Amino acid sequence: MINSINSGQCKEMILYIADKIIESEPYLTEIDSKIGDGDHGTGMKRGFSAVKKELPAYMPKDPEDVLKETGTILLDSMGGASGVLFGTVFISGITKRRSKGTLNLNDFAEIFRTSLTSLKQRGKASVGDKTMVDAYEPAVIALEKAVQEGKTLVHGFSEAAKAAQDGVQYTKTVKARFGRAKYFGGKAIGLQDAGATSIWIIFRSMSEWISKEKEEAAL
Amino acid sequence: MINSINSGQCKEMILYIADKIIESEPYLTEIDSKIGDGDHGTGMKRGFSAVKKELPAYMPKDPEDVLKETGTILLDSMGGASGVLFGTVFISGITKRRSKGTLNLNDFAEIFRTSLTSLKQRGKASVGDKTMVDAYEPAVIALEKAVQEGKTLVHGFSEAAKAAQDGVQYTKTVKARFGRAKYFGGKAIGLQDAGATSIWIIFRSMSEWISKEKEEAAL
Amino acid sequence: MKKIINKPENIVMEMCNGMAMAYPELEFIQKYKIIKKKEINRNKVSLISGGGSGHEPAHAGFVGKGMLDAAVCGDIFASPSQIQIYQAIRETAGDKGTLLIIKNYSGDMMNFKNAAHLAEEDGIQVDYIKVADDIAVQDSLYTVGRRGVAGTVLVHKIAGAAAEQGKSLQEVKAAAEKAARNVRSIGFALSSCTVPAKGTPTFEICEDEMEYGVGIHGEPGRKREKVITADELAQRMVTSLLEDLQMKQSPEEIALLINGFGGTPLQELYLLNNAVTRELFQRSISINRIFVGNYMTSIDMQGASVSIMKLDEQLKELLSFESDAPAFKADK
Amino acid sequence: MKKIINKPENIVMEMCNGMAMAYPELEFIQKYKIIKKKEINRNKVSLISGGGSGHEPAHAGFVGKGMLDAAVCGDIFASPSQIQIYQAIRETAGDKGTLLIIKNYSGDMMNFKNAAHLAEEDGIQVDYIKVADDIAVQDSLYTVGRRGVAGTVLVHKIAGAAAEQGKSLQEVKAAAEKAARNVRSIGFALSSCTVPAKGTPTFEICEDEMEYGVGIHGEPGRKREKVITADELAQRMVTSLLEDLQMKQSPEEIALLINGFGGTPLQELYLLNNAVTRELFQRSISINRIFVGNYMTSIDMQGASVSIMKLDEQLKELLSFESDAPAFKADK
Ligand SMILES: Nc1ncnc2c1ncn2[C@@H]1O[C@H](COP(=O)(O)OP(=O)(O)O)[C@@H](O)[C@H]1O
Ligand SMILES: Nc1ncnc2c1ncn2[C@@H]1O[C@H](COP(=O)(O)OP(=O)(O)O)[C@@H](O)[C@H]1O
Ligand SMILES: [Mg+2]
Ligand SMILES: [Mg+2]
Ligand SMILES: [Mg+2]
Ligand SMILES: [Mg+2]
Repeated sequence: MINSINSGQCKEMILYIADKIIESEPYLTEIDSKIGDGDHGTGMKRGFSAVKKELPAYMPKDPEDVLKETGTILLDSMGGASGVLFGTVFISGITKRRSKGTLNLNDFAEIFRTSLTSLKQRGKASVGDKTMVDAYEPAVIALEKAVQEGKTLVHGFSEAAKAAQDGVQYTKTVKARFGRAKYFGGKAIGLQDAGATSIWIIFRSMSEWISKEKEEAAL
Repeated sequence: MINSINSGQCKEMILYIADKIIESEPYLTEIDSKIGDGDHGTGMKRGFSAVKKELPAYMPKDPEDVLKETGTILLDSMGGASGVLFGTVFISGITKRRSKGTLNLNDFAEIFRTSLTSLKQRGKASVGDKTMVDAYEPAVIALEKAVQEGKTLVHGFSEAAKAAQDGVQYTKTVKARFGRAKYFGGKAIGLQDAGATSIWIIFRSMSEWISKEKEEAAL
Repeated sequence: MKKIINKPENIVMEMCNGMAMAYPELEFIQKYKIIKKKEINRNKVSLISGGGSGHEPAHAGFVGKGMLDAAVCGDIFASPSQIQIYQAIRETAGDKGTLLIIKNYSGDMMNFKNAAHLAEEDGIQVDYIKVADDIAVQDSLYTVGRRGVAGTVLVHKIAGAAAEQGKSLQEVKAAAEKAARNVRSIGFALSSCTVPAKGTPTFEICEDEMEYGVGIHGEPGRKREKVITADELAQRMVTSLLEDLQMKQSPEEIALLINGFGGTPLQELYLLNNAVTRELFQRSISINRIFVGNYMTSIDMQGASVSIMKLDEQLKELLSFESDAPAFKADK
Repeated sequence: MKKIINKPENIVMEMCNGMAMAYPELEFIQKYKIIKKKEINRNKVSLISGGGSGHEPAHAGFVGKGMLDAAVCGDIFASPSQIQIYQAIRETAGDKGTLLIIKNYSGDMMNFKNAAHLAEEDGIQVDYIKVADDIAVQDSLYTVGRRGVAGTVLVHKIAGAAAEQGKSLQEVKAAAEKAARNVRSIGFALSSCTVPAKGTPTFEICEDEMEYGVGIHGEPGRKREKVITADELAQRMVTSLLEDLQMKQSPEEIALLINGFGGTPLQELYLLNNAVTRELFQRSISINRIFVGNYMTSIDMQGASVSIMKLDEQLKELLSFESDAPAFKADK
């Protein structure tokens, strides 16, 4: 049973996320077509396809390096606001850390809390604005709660994935800030946010990969 | 009972035509909207409004002068192919004539035959092409027949108006040449030609004016 | 019908006035709807074109140094009257005579020719040339013979350069005729134009259809068919144009005009240019100059046309002459 | 969706390539979707702009003498990535530093600023200015603060002229900032754009409605309302713009930009210009220069925007400086 991951595992985990995001392209496209401009799926796919292409050959010193490289690839390949935002998710929690060589639940909670703060500063969005923040903030809180309660890595990410999923559901209940709701008025209600959905897929994938790795480790 | 008209009468007759064409603008617009580009009514109205404005002050030497001036005003104010074509109707029969000071049925037949020939040369259309020629040619033939049969001016124009009306009906039965029918295919059948309708209104108005004048002369 | 207008009947007047406001070097003579250069150079052949409105920037946007001296504006899709054209001839007449450049449409041909006769009676030397570059159809709704379309703009350019060089009327006419003889165009529509007076589309077209070979008044083309890709369009258009020009894998140079019909954005015109130039390169045809934009529109129609002009040394030289009309600025 | 395209995902690449084909003075760096001048003048401040594609000719059409040195092209309606912009900075860097001109959108601001930091780490002197000229809304779908729209083109012109004159980075930035501070825009849409990736219109709009204050990505404006006449539109837009510029019956001079959104023909833009200039004259405001055309489009959206820039002597001088970009040719 793994309670921390090293740089090789981190690479594998990210590549697993990449597969899941790429698979979800049509789903994300559909969601963004309903309330946005329909390009979120192709943007995420472009970003994580670049990750799949470039990350395998990358030689990280530590798992933090893997996250940073992932963010950089997203930043460079996705474009748009979401390129920066998803890049931020992976990069901004890393920049001021000194690595221990592995990441445990507490490390992940710290990293994602820092990047969440950064994301909110950059994008100026808070919970309730119908953005990825609605999924990301609850996921981070779930990680922190699991740390406090002394839970395992597996448990922590499973809770975070659930919290992100609830966050996606929550985006259905709110109108968008920044005027997006204007076109949709009441119709925005019932529609979920594309960026939040991607965050959920990311956390769900991390949770899946960790529990799979756990099983394998337990063999 | 008048059997010929002088220049003053000719002016009044033309102004009567002008009123009738102007009145018919919505009708002509509707027809041209169904199978053309919808501008025939406004074009004819523009032309004959100019006639109403400019002809009254014009001092003709003879009735031929009136027709020529009318055609010139149409030519100058209408624009488009139809400006030239309707200008031709009034001008081209005149250019090589020496006036007798009045116009009888034979004169009208000669004038309109000449302008018909000119019109067909210029526009390259023949009967059956779903153009104004389909109304104009039968009207001219009716005038000529009335001359041959020694009929009165009133009778001649009444026959010509009827023939023009039949010509309009005939345009409903043919497809347009010059590709116009392409869009309409079978749908062109049943729709009448706008220019032919104008020719009919012109002959009907001349007929009406002449028989009114006859009544007044008979008082 | 949704348009930025006041009343349909005032469009041409307000539009011409708006043009003259934007370009202080142009003058708008309201009475005859003539747009002319403010300062006429009397020592060169005067050039006049025009026709129905609805093809903006044609032709008023091509009035300027190295192009036209005046454009005569008819009603939407209706030739100007002979008197308008006659007045334009008078207003711009210089010492070297006047050349009229006429797109082949019945109304235009009749009115321009009549105007030429009227002006000749005043002692002005006037000649004309006819442009009939559209290979789509032979006779058409408004023409005997081929229609005159976007290729006319390149003819303006060639004639304008020749005139600017101080050539005689005969020489300018010869250059313009050579240009007209060597240019071919073909277009397609994805949507119909809407003539403001009518207020509804000129033709119906399904969501997956195009009109291949459409005219610039929304006249029928060769065929109503399913929409195809930009690459397929380019392949077909280039093939037909070169065939009609009898150019096959030749080392000759051409000028290329990718023309939008008014409702199609530049994005798609550039993309079409990419496809068309690739087709030409595959056939080893070298391109001397490319123009991409809205030059000869059909009100708000979506679609585009491709024009190819075969060049010899003279045409190349004239094409690269400076021009400074609002809608056609070219450097030496 | 009917467009002249091959596959939606290839539009930007094919379009940029088609642009580079049309203008031999431009070079297209495929890998980073950069359109730049073939020859960079290293003795002047380099100017870079860009943003999402779909606004053609913006910004690639404004690359040329007296305007930009490079334009960085993102996907349709999506900012280019920081690495694209960083590469553009590197490719065009000269001895006098680089100024980035950014339309105020979250994605653009973040990516351009990041790129500036990356380039600074390489020792390149980079600064940026933000254009936020759209008075329609404060915060919006994609922005914090006002959106940057068509006024950006006039900022390019001013900055381009200042750079061409050999001014320092600080001076060019000051001129560009002055331009940005003095320009305001407002637009309206008669139809929605259709983003190719989505394939259906971004918003629904009834046959008798317009979106007043619309953004250049089809973002909501101030109000969905009934279509009004060109004269009424002009009256409203001019009033709001002058109010926001705090200009009332003043003797100040302005520059005017009538910008089409891509699906509206020139005919209507000229007509709108007629209405707008009349409104301005009624308020005794004198117009130094007018630009009418498609400058900052929203793919195929029907509609237009009006931009007014208040001019002082310096801005007037810079505005009348020669520029030779494909989509912005101005003589001295
Ligand atoms: N300012 C912001 N802060 C946080 N998230 C944002 C912000 N703006 C957009 N997003 C997220 O980005 C998603 C849209 O991404 P995408 O479709 O790729 O970009 P765009 O909106 O530019 O088309 C939204 O669903 C939202 O979750
Ligand atoms: N070549 C021609 N010969 C004779 N009549 C013609 C010809 N072309 C058009 N017409 C007539 O002109 C009419 C159309 O006139 P109008 O609508 O004013 O002009 P346009 O067709 O240019 O819009 C047609 O209905 C037809 O009768
Ligand atoms: Mg999106
Ligand atoms: Mg008509
Ligand atoms: Mg017409
Ligand atoms: Mg987007």
